[in-house]
Amino acid sequence: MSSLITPIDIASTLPFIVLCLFGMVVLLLEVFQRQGQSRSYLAYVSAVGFATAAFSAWLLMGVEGQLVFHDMNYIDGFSKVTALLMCTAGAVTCLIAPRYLAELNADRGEFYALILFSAGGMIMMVSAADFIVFFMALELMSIAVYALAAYVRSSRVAAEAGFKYFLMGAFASAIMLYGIALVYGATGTTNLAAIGQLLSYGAASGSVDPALLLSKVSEQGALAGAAGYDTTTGDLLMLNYGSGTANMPLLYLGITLVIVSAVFKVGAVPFHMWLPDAYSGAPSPVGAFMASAVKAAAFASLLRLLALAFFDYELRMGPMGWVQVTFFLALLSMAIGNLVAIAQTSVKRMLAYSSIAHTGYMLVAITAMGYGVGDLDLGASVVFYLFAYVFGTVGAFGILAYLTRSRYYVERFSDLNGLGYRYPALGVAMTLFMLSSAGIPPTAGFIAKFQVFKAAVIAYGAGVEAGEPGALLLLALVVSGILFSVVGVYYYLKVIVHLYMRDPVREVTASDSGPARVGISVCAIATLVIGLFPGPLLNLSEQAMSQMEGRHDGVYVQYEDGAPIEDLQRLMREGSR
Amino acid sequence: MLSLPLSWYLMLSATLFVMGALGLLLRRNAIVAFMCVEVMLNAVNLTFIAFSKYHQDYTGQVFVFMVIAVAAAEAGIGLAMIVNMFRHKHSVQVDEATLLRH
Amino acid sequence: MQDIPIYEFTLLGWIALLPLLGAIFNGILGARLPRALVSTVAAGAMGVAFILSIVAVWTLFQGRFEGADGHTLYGALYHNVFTWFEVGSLRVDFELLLDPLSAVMILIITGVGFLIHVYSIGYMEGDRSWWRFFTYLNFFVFAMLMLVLGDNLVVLFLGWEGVGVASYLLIGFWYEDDEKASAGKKAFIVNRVGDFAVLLALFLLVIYAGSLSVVELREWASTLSPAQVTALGGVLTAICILLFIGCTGKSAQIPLFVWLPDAMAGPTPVSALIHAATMVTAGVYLIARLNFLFVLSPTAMTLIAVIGGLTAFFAATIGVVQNDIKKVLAYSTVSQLGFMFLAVGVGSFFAGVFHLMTHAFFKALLFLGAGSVIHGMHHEQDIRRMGGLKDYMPITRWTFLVGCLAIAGFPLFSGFFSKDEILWYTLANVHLLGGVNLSWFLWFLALGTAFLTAFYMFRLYFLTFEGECRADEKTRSHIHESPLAMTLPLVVLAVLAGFGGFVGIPPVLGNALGGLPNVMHDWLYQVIGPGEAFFAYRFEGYGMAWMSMAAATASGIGGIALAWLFYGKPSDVPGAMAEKAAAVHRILSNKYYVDEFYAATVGRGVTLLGRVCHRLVDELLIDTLLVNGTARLMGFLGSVLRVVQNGQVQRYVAFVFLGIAIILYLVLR
Amino acid sequence: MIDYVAILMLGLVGVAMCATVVALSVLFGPRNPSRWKGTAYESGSEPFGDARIRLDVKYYMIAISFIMFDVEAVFLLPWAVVAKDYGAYGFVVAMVFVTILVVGLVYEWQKGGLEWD
Repeated sequence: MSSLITPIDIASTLPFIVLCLFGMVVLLLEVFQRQGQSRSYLAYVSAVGFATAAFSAWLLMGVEGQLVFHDMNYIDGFSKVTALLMCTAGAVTCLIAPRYLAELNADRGEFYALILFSAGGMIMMVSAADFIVFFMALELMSIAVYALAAYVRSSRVAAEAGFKYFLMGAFASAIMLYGIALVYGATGTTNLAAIGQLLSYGAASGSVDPALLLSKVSEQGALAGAAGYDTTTGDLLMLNYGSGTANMPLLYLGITLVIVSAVFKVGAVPFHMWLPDAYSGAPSPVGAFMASAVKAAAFASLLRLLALAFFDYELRMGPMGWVQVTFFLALLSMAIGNLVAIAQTSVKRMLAYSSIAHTGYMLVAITAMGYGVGDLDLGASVVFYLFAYVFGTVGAFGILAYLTRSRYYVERFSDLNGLGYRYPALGVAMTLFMLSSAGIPPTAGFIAKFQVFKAAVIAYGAGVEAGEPGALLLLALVVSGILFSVVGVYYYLKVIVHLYMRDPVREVTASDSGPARVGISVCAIATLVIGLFPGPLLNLSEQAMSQMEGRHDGVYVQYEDGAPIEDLQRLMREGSR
Repeated sequence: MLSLPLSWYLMLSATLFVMGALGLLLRRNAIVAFMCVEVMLNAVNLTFIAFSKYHQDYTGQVFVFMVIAVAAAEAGIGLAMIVNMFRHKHSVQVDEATLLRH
Repeated sequence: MQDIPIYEFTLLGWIALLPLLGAIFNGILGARLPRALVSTVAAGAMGVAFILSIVAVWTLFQGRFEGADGHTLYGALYHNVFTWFEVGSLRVDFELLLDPLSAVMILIITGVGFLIHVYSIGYMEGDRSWWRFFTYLNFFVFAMLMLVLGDNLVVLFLGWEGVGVASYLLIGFWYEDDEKASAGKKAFIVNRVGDFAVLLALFLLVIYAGSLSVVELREWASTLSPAQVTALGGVLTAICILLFIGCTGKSAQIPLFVWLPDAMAGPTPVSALIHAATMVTAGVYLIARLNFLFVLSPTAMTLIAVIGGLTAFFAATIGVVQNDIKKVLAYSTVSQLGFMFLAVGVGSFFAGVFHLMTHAFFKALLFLGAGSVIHGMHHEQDIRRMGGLKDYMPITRWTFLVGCLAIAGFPLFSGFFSKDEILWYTLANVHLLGGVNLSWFLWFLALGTAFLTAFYMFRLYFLTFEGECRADEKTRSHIHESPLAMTLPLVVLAVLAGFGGFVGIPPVLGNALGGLPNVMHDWLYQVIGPGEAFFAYRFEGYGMAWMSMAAATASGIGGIALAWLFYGKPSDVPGAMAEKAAAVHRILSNKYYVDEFYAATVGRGVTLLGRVCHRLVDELLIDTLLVNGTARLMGFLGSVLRVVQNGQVQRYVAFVFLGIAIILYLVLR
Repeated sequence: MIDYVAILMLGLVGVAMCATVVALSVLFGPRNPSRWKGTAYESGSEPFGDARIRLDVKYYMIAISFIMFDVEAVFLLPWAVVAKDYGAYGFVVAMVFVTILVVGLVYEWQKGGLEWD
């Protein structure tokens, strides 16, 4: 039967399957072990799980990109690389967790199970080829993280953080669903690539004979769903491709809602307000996981969405395009994130706001990616930034967790006073993470910022050549970005000042936990090594972008005469000028 | 067998969606606010089914199944969250949860 | 011009690596090791690095050959450590390059650096965290070497940031004192403001030149046709000005010079090494390094010259009214840096680098001398409470005197040659946009600066070493000459400051003395020749050159004379010892009388000007508005914005709605 | 019109039967009243007081686990419809699905989520 699951399907989703299996195993181990025994060995079990998943993802590197599970899922460079990223973040989280949980006597196995499940959701989400899978995976990730946020039952703050995070998250996913529904209504399919094709057809046909176009549309096997509509029902201005997407208000409403809720997940201003509460209220390891893996997954899926479904010129640069939206979001995020971070007294909240600022920098790259003719390869800078950012963030949160003892949280700046001398290695590591976040060479953060801003500048150059409107705004965005990163130096420096240039106000003794030390040192070394030898990682992120299947800018639809889709887009562009 | 035009369904679902959103914005009781989110989800389901019928395409209805399952899961976690918060501050008033701020 | 041969030379890596190893060693183990070992490792690493640099430069010198245009060329040595990163077309090699220019720099850095390490052994004796000091110092030298050796501008930028971090750590070295810690922070943040401009310039270079390697950039610039240059005019000017903004931060020029005086909070050896000899000259080095780029933009050149001239003058006026021995030197450093920028601005990159070198000698000498005084006076820094030290610390006194003569441009001392070169090219150049009038203006400005420099330096000298000691009994009883570890570097530097100038005998003199060559210029020609060849200079013959030299000398000596008039009056009358009371009274009245006279004459104007500059420009504009103002504003905005986050979920939801509404308006309008 | 007569008849017969039964019990039934018999029957619990009584948290717990396992029917039902066409393959797939559910059930059971007290 045609719809049987083939071995390649199973193989290509191996990382996901491995993680879920390990999750279930951990659950069962948890419940069949007597109460009161230490669960910390589960940390190693789940670390092994992540290692296995990462290994299987690495094994798949050979497999060429393709659609699997009946066009529901992609196995391609992008999904593999991002899977590696998630697994690293998850593994480090599991390593820094156990001692912390023991200190807060919350040493239960569910923690690791939830981490595993949520990481599985992320991997599924970034490899989704269809809105259905995308949504399911998103929820799998989110729901597990909601539970994690409120994981420490004894903490009021954690309970509140979990509740707020959950309520906002559920709200966001409702919005995303509504957007998906409207897009589905406009196109008649939930397949990302198919949506991309149909929308550009719709936009293109402003200057191409609709009849010809419809025949093309109905040719596409993946678009069988769309073949059912009839152009005569004009009661909704959505499906009459004859006049371009320009008059499809509901479609644009849908796209906007989808993008908004995706941006909500990455925590861009003004959709950021849940983020500081969630990060600072949740237990530090969970904060590390949310700030690193969850945000990375959200950004990766945002890239995937934009690249596959909404990358048509009209949708990006048109009067209703999303580039202007990301532009303002980037500006706001950099401004608010950096400014409010200055005013914080809690390191955790400072990190939360600084992660908002990082969102802003990455949105700069996404704006550059969508600007003008649109160069998806510029998205590679985002992937690279994610790597640099994940190591820095997990490390910083990990150090906070490492310092936290039962009934004494290390959260305020003053708690770090003088620790640089007390624990030299720890001090050096924290300094590295802060320098990296501030984007000072020779750390990973510097290369990352360099890449992001370079992408924007390149897009500016291309835009000037193509005579696009408002190219100068892009340059202004870069300038303000660099200025705000200068502002950012101030509060990152504050941490170093407290580490080395203040005398301790109270006795802080680190919980010397072996695995945590391993995890933190991994992050520190990675931060430095990526800063010194970024070459391999740069190539990897370039691969991730260039090997993304179903990219809208690729030539994936041929006419009988072999003219690629680009012609349509060019025609349409000229038509729209 | 008379069939209503698509726009009627969309009007209804949009109304439901906005009502749910407003409820989430205005109701102070955590459980009610959460039920409002469920209302929004069901409004979306209605949209999906309407479009699915309009396109004579079953994807929309499959999606609705998924949404129902997810809604159930969210109901579970949400109730758990609310119970957990109730344990701590013996109230389920949303606006009283302001330990985390600024 | 013909392309320059490049030879692989692995030793370069070690020159840079040794200080780093020293820093790592001391940073990890220093706290547990005996002081002697720590200092030996630190200074030893520097010593070996210095020897290696000499070897490297010698090797470079051996490779000399006759260039096509009859000049001697030396080629360059390089060592590719590894490829840092490679993105598409842009490839960044972590490559070290040694050509005549960077040769001069590494000799200064490792040489003066070594002396200052030795000096620090004496100066920092008994400091609590001695190992930390040497760790930072070694790390600084490493970063500085990265800056001057890096062939790729990204590597240069790495060093650029590194020295910033090191100077931040060293200024805030005595962090128990909040004021000092914040001085460090100020320095770092002001520098970051300049750095962002440099980053922008790098991006623009990536776009338009497609490379960041100095060698490749040079080829690119040399292949540009005049038409292309005019086409790229705006971009080139933008790049140059952005780079120059970075320089104003790092090299303390208007408007970003404010951090340097505060930087004196650091230990004196640090001020000598970082804030006089090496780091602050990075800006001049950058411009000399990229001269082929700057000459393409007369606008930028003019701007640099004007800013340099103004900085030189105003900083000098401020220096006149300072009473803290280190503050005086700090402002004089700013002023001398202004001189260098004036030089490169008027297209004489040679004069800029030459003055950079001589300044490194005599200013390091002066700072170390001041350090020796402070050491001897038990951390007294106010010159009004010094005086008569020449009896207590003769070595310091004589060496300090040499330094003063050098900086004052007293004939045949090093400062004389370099300063004369600068004045001459300022007068002779014709390419400034302001034309001849601007040249004359800058020349007079520089002349005035030379006068003021001589004046305040000898004011400092007389008040410190001559006359009666105005320190209280207790202090006076303890004043002593510094240990050998400190005096030895002083002597060595004094020799350099005294005779260092003869490597750059100006043509006018060389011609008069029977064709003595300008060694320095020939040595640097390979790097800066093409840049200088870009411009024509007026005044055939040597007439005006003699005039300029005479004027410079006159102004220098005039300044010295005036200072002597005001402060050098022999107030140590023999009978002073006999009746102390009368002596003290006479001294007081003398001072009073001097101040009266001083105030009545030029003094008032200068003082006023200095005060105005100091208060207005430095304290009000820069300190209050730019630095603290900005910081406060940011903090204020932050604390306002965070209030929005009142912890109520429903407000969050409301904000989401607001956002969606605005976006929908944007999208669907 | 005649059709409605039947309905009318039906109604009448119904009323008549009810009346007969009540009448018989009134005539022959034994009578010994007590105040407990006088109370209304409301599935065991007291029908009086505020309708918004605060429920025990346990109710929510049960509600949660009920929802979780109840909804899975949504997926099993369509499968059941086409189970024949897919045969063994479909069976295996469904069993994987069910196994995952069972893991969840086992977990809850062991955690004691199913005990009332």
